[in-house]
Parts: sequence; C-alpha cells; structure tokens
Amino acid sequence: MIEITLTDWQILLVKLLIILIVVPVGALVGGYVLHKEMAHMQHRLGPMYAGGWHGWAQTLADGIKFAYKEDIIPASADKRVFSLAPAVIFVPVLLLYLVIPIDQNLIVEDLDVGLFFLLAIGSVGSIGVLMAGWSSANKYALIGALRSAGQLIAYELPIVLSAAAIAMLAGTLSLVGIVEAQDWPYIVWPPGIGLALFLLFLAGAMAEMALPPFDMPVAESELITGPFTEYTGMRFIFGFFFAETAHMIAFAAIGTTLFLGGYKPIVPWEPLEVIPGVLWFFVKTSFMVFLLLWVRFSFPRLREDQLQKFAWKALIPLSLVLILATGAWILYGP
Amino acid sequence: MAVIEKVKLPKPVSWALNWSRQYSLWMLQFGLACCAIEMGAAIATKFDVIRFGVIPFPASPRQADLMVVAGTVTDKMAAPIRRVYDQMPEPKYVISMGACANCGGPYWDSYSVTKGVDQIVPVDVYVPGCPPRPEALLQGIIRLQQKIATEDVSTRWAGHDTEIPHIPEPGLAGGV
Amino acid sequence: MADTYLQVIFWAFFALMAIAGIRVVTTRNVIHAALYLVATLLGAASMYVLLYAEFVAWVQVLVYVGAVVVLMLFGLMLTRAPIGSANFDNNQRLVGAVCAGLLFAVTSFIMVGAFEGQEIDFTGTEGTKVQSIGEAIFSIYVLPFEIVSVLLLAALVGAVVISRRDEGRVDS
Amino acid sequence: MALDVDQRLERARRPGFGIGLLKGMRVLLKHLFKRNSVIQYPDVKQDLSPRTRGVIALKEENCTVCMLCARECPDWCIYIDSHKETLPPKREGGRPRKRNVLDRFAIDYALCMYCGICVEVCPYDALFWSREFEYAEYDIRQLTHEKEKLSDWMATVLPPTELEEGADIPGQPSKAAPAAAAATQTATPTAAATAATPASVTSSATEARPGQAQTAPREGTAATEAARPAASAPDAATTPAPETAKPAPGLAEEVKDQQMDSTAEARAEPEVKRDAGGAVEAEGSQAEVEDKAEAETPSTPESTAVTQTPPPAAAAPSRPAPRIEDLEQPEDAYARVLDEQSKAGSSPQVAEARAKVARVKAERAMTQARAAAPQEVAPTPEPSGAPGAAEPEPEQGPVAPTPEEKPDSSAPQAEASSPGEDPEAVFERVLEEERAKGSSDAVATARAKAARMRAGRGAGSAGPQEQEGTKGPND
Repeated sequence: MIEITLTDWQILLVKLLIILIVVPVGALVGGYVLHKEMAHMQHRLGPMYAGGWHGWAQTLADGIKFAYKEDIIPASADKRVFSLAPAVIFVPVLLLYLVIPIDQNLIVEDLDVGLFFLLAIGSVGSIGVLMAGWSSANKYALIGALRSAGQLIAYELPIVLSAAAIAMLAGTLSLVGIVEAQDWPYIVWPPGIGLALFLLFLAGAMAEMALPPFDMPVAESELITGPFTEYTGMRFIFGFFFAETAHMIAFAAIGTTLFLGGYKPIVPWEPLEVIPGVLWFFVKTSFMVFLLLWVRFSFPRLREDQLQKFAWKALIPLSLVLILATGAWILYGP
Repeated sequence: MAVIEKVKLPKPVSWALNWSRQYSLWMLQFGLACCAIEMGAAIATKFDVIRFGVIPFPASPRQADLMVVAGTVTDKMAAPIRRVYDQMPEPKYVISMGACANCGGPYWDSYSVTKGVDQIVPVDVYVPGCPPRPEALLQGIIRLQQKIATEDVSTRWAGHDTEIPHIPEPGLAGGV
Repeated sequence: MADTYLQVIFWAFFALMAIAGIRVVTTRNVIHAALYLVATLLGAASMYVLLYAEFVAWVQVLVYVGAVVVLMLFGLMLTRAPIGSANFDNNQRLVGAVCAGLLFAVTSFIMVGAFEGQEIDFTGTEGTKVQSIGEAIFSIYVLPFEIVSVLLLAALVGAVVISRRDEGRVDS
Repeated sequence: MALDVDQRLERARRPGFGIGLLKGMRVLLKHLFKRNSVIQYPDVKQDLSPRTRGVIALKEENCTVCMLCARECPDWCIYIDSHKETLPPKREGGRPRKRNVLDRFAIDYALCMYCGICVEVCPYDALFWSREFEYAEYDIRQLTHEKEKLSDWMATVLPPTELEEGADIPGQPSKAAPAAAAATQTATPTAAATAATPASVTSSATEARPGQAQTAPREGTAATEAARPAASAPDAATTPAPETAKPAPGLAEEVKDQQMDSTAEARAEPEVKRDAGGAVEAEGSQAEVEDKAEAETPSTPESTAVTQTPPPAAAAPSRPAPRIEDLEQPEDAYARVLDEQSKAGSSPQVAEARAKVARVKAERAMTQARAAAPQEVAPTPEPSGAPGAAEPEPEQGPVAPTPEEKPDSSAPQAEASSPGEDPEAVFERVLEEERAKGSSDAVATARAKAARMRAGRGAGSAGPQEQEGTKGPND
C-alpha cells in the first residue's frame, strides 16, 4: 500500500524517474536488438553505419528524427482523440514496469495484487488502439483497431487463466511472492503443466502485443499500418515504436517473473548466489526477448479467422483444462 | 516545428538533426516496374539496404522519410504518387530510380507515360540505369545521405512541398 | 500532512469524474461518450485505491475499462459510429435524464440508509487483503457467487443461441 | 521428381501439428550463427561480370562523327555536334580537304535505356561498355555526360575477353581454305602471347579489316596497326624465307616487340598522323595507320596519294608470289613512271610524286617476294573496299570496258602484271585462282569482278600496285 510520507514520496519520484529513463532507453536497445537479430537470422547485417560501430545508434537516430518530424493530423480526424491515443497506449506500458521485481527489493511498488495490476493495466492499452484507429478517419485504421480489440478480447483470457494458474500455485498475487514461491526447475514444474502454461502465456502475450504471427491489426499487406496508419513523428514513436518494444520487454520481464524464477539464479547452486539478482533478471529477460523475436521472425502471419479460431477453439479450452490440472496438482500432488 | 524554421540552430543541434535524418531514412517503396525488382534486391540479403539506416518497413507514407520511385510513372499513376508524396511528413526525400522514373526512358515518346517523376514531385537524387543495379541504388542513397549531411535544417523546412523545380529539356542545345 | 495530499488527490479525481460523467451524457458523439465513460471508471478506480480497496480498483479497471468499454467501443465502431469527428445523437435526452435521476435517487437513498454515520478510519489501515476477499467470497458469500456464475453461464449460452444461424440458412 | 517432392511434403506433414513451426525456428537459429552473405557495398565492391552494362564510354579519337549511334538510339539520347574543318592542301595547287571534327558527344544517361545498340552499331569502335555504375546525380541535367566524362570512363573499360580455344576468329569464316586455316591456328597462339598488352588483337588476318577489327581497346588498335607495316617488312627481309606461311614463334615475338616500339613512336608523333592522314576520307584507324606507315617511308610528302592502298602488311600474296627476278627494280619503276607521266603531260611535281610512289611499291613488292618466295597462301585478307579506288592515274590505264563477263582463256597470265593488263584477263586469272583455291563460285566471281574493276581503274599504275590489286581476298 502506498505509505505517503515525505521520504517515500522522494523515493517514489526517484524510482519513477528511473523508469522514465530506463524504459525508453530499453526500448531503443530493444529496437536495435530486433534489427540485428532479424538481420542475422536472414543472413543480413542490419544497421551498420549509424553511429559507427555496427550501427549501434540506429534506433537513436530513428528516435531523434521522429521527434522533430512534421506533425500531421488528418483534416477529418478527431483531433483530441487522435492526439491523446498514443499516450493512452504508452502510459499503461510504462505502468507495467511499476510492479515488476527486478530484484528482491528493487521494485517500485510490490503491490499485494501485483499480478492483477499487470493484467488490468495491460488491457487498458487496447482502448488507446481503438481510439487511434477510430479517430484517424481512415478505414484501414478503423479495421485495424477493430481487429486489435477483437484479438485482445480473445487472447486476454488465455493470459489471465495461465496467470491465475500461476497465482494458484504460488498462493499469492504479489509478484515478489510468486518469484519466492517458485522452485528450481521453474517452468517445467509442475511437470507438463508448467511448460504448457508458459507456452500459453507466450502465445497470449504475442497476440496481445500484436507481434507477427498475430499481427493482423498492423498487417501491412492488408491494412497499411493498421491503427497507426495516420500517425507521424512524435505520436508514432510513442504510440507504436516505443510502445511496441517497451511492451515486448515488459512482457518478457513478466514472463521471467512468472515462469523463469525472476531474479533467482538459473540453478540453485551456492556460487551462483553471489551474482546479483538484477543480472539474473537481465539475462533471463534477454532470453525471453530473444525467444519472442525468434518466434516473431519465424512464423508467417495468421489469417484473422484462424487467429480467432486458434484462441477460442484451442487456447481457451486448453487454459481451462490447465487450471483444472493445476488445482488437481495442488490438492493431490506432492 | 515552427521554432526550427525561425531560430538559427546551434551547430551541434543541427548536426544531430542532420545525422539523425541521414541514418534514419524510412523508405517507402514505390515500385512501379522492373526497377522495383532491383529495389527489392537492394533491400534483400545480398545488399541489405538497412545497413545504411534505410528502413524499408513503413507501409504508410506518414512514417516515411524517403520515397523511392522505381519504375515507369504512367499518367494514371502520377496522381497517386503525388498524393502519397503529399502525405509524407517533412522533411521528405525522393529518389528517382531508373530511366523511366528519371525522364520516361524507353517510353520517352509514349502517350501515357509521365516523362519523369520530377514533373510531379521534387526529386533529390536521380539514379541512372535501366534498371540500375542494386548497388547503384545504394550509391544513390549514399549520395542522398551526403546531401542530407550538408543540409541546412531551417531551409529544408521552408516548404519545398509546393515548389516543383523547373527542369528544362534534357537535350539542351543541338543534338539530333 | 498525508491527509492534505490525499485530499488534493481526492478532489482532483472527483473533478475528473464529475466532468467526465457530465460529458458522457452531454457529448453528441457516441465514441466520445464511451471514452468519457472510461475516464469516469478510471476515476472510480482511483477512489477505490484511496479507500484502500486495491483489489476492487484493479477489478474495476480490468473488467470495466479493459473489457466492458472495449466491447462497447468495439460494437459501436463495428456498427454505427461515424468515422472521424462526425456527430451521432438522438432526441431522447429527457427520458434518459429522468431514468438516470431516478436511479441515482434510489441508489443514494439505499446507500445512505445502509452506511449512515460510519466513517472510514484512514490511520494505520492496511486495507483489505486479497486473501480476506477470497476467503469471504468462497465461504460466507459462496452461494451468491455460484448463483452469479450460473447466471453468467446462462447468459453466455443464450448469446450463443441467439447469435447462431439456423441450420437451413448456413451458406453452402 | 514431382513424386519425390510430393512424398517429401507428405513426410513433412506427418509428424503432427507444430513440428513444422519448430523446424522453421531451427532453420532461423542455424542461420543466426552462420556467416552473413551481404556484399557490403561501399566498402566491398563485387567483381561484376565483364559484360556488365554499366555505362557507355567513348573513345573519342575513334569517332568519325558518322552519327550512326545517334540515329540508331531508340531513346535518341545521344547528342553529337561537329563541324567541318578545311585543311590546307598538302602541296601547292592542291585541293583543300575537309574533315569532320567532333565538338560534342553527349549521352543523356537519365534517358538511356542501356540497350547497347549504339555500341553494336559503331563501325569504328568508339563506344564501349564499362562496368561503372556509380553516377547518380542530384540534378537530372548533370546526368547528360559530355565527351570528356565519357572519355574518362574509357579508363574503366576492360580489355576484351580472350577467345575460346578453337573459336572462329571474328572476320574469318570457318570455311576458309585449308592453308588459311592452318595460318589461323598458328595465329591464335600469337594472339595469346600478346594478350597481356592492350593491343592484343587477334591475328594479322583480322586486323586487315578496318571495320571489324573488333577488339580495339583503349589506345590499342592504332598503335598495333602502325606497328604492323613497319615491323613486318624488316622481319620478312631479315628472316630466311620460311617453308610455309606459318610464322615462326620467334617471329611472332619479334613482331610483338616491334609493335611496342612503334607504339611508342606513334604516341610520340601525333602530328605525323594528322599530316599524313587526310582524315576526312580516311576510313577509320586502319586507314590512318596506313597513312602513318606511309609517312615513315621516304615518300612522305606525296603519301596521300596512296592512302587507300591495302596495308603493306596485308600484302602477303594470296596467289603464288611473283618471283623476284620477274619484278621490276625500284629504280626502273621510278624511271618508267616518270617517263610515262611526263609523256602524258603531268606537271613535273605530279610526275615525280607518282614515280616515287611507284618506286616505293616496287621496293615493297621486292621485299615481300623475297620473304615469301616459296609460300603458298598467307592468311591475310585485304580490306573489302576497293583498294585502288583513289589511285590518281586514271589517264594511264585503259578505262574498264564493260562490266559484262567475257571469258577469254587466251589472256596472258602475267605473273607481274604489266601496267596495261587487260581487265578481262585479270578477271579470268583471278577466277581461275579462286577456283583452284576452292572458293565457291559466287565468291570467286565476286573477287574476280573486283579485280577486274581494280584493273580497269588502276591498270596504268606501277606493277606492284597491280599485283596487290589483283590479289584475291582470302575471306
């Protein structure tokens, strides 16, 4: 609970400041990693010239350039909604970082209902997407926004249910509590169920972020850039460019926290305990980012009806079964 | 952005702005004919245009900085090209790729072909060839980057949107 | 000291909710109305947070903002909302106002009657733990909970039945 | 094959849902750790194919302003301007000559469609493909490149690729006489030996055809051609007469050295070319070279007169070479022609000049006869144009009677034709020779007719000229 004292305020401000700095920087780094991983998986090199060494400043250049690009609002657009939408998309993504435990004590706020907070906040962004799509006065944007909303409704359920199963296993909704409750063979425990929950979560997360196997909302061959078709400059960079990567990193961190043992060492071995939890968290999150990108570059885009079928006919029944299995494991397992 | 137009920017700032534009050229692919194949080759693995920071992802002109017109511009396609160009935010650049886009090329005498995309939109770099090699497009991009590096930001903003440069007949004096 | 901050935050959110609530019913654009509703609901969630009812706050966000309003917007955009800034209105304001006023009167009458004279003690409270909510739902209130879930299931089945096409009209 | 693919697809589908996706991911992971295959363009430039159509380079000195390229260009993107220059007459009382001077040669690369028709059509090898492609511009006007820039690109033109083993040499049909074929075979190694130099043309046989000396690279042809007459004569003189037409390998080497020497010479004295050239009527580099060759002989002032005689190098006889004792001595020829000229009423200068020419020709015929005395056939074609056309002694020989064929078997078969040899006799003789060589009837008739025409026009000239004129081309 938020204890409001003066010192707490200061600490909170510092933490928020750190988040405000770290998240965009992380998004830039994430964008660079995205470029490079994609390029090398395609036998290419990716950015090589921006900034000199292997194009390390590519996303920085992108950021600066978009920041001062001409700001266009279509004449028939709903101007207020149009300009508000990127903020509605980006702020929830920032808020996600509030409750992710980077180390046992390195967390902005260890909310009692941390997991619930993540899920609740994560769903707010879709309103921003709907706002963006509708206010652009562009039919492609509107269709993209509708797809995005439909996708979110469909895939929110697998995420919530798999997270609920994890909460059942841990006996708490606090993220620190969940991490502490996890034991060594993190994702494969309970046997079978853990891995299935992890995959479920991964699929749901990718769908919610509209990453490529599930990127129908921004399918460029059908919908140009979906809800962001009319966005330029600063708004584009916050609504799409930063939000996408920051969202991806946030989900990687959430996945780390829920399934990979968060800040704990990979193997419970005494010498490894010396390495600070932040590092472990960073390593695991990087792995998750790599995994998400890997899946993203490997798979082709689904069709809209396939996407919905996959959610309602495969993932949601599976997640319900898994909830049951988890309950059974808790009651009758070791 | 009005500030940038009016205020004389200090040197490091204008350098940074030029640098960012130089290495972040989101490219709108306006492939119209055979040149588009070469443009695709330049984007693909062997030449990998992303090395230069030319990012061929944007499908929407709103996020693009650079439009590469590759191929024969027919009179019917001219209007959409202008429209897409108008939809791009400033500062924007255009590369005309290949003889057709430069000035009609083999269709210099056709009733239905626009004799050069520069009649519709201001072109920054002309890449000759029919079609140009992928490297030729890359060289055109490098030349564009050189141009951007020496640009004055404030003049760039002073609306080169409406101005279409007057291009005299290419033949000049004499000839056949 | 802390109370002052809380007061400021409370009045800020109150103003937000009030303005947004008024705009929900006065705006001529149905999408704007839905968006103002989002603001109102978020304000309500913040009120819950101020009342140390954190769980309820996030449930409010998850269910109402993340699901209900999204569905509303989805439906509106899919069906009748004009694209862009065009307006969408009808002439049933008076009826709406009467209905809303009645509902407000009844609800506040009941609320005041139920909680009259009670005050929330802000000092040293830890708020409601999720655990206690869970225990309450699954022990004292287990019957209403199950009834509600059966009701929702019935609604779900009904929705499926209504939306399903007749077998004969299935396009071949 | 199709069945195989089907089976493989079937097998790929069998393992069940999701396996294919995992396989795809594995492929990507593998590629992540493989070496990339990017050609990092500005840092690394790939070696383009020699036939790459990058840009068209102009070899300005080869351009005769014939306008063929501009006229054939489908895009009309070649702009040529020229003017005529009047050169003062070579000598007192002569006719001032005109020649075309190239003022502007521009190609609009914005318009050019890189079809290469101009390169194909250029009769004098003035246009070449270069592999350069880096000439994007900020302004479309700058894409019209003038002749200076086009000439700069000449430096990037690659030397022609070597011919394949056993390939037909351009300009040399494969059904040539066996002897010619033998010569070709020996000539090819020669070409290979000289391939390193830019002047590596093919064989002397090829070079004798001006329009088709196909491979002239930068600076190459002219120098080589210049070397040829200078080189071959002394060689032939000093080398003991070989048994066959095959040049000895050592000879080939010597020729090469000589070529190099005279290349230097030719570069050192550009004005010689101008002087002797009379470039207006010159037919490209070949003709210019011949002029130069003439210029190096003692008869420099009058050399224009013999501009268009076949090159001395090509003078290796195509029929049994005249015996040395049958040939006129140079001094005798001089005296005879001088005498004839003065009788005919020519001015003293003209008479003297013509006599000098006759002497030179006689000298050359002597050396060649000495060198090739027992030879059968040399692989040397002569220019397809009528060589004697510009001979300035129309009044000397009898005018060619009628073009109709009058087979006269009793015509004298003089080896060293007298000045007044009957054109009809020449016709018969050449026809016989050609048939003996195995040429087809059409070819033989054509050559015979050509010989008759030459004889008709230039019958009055000196003996050696006649001998060259009647020599049948080998192709």
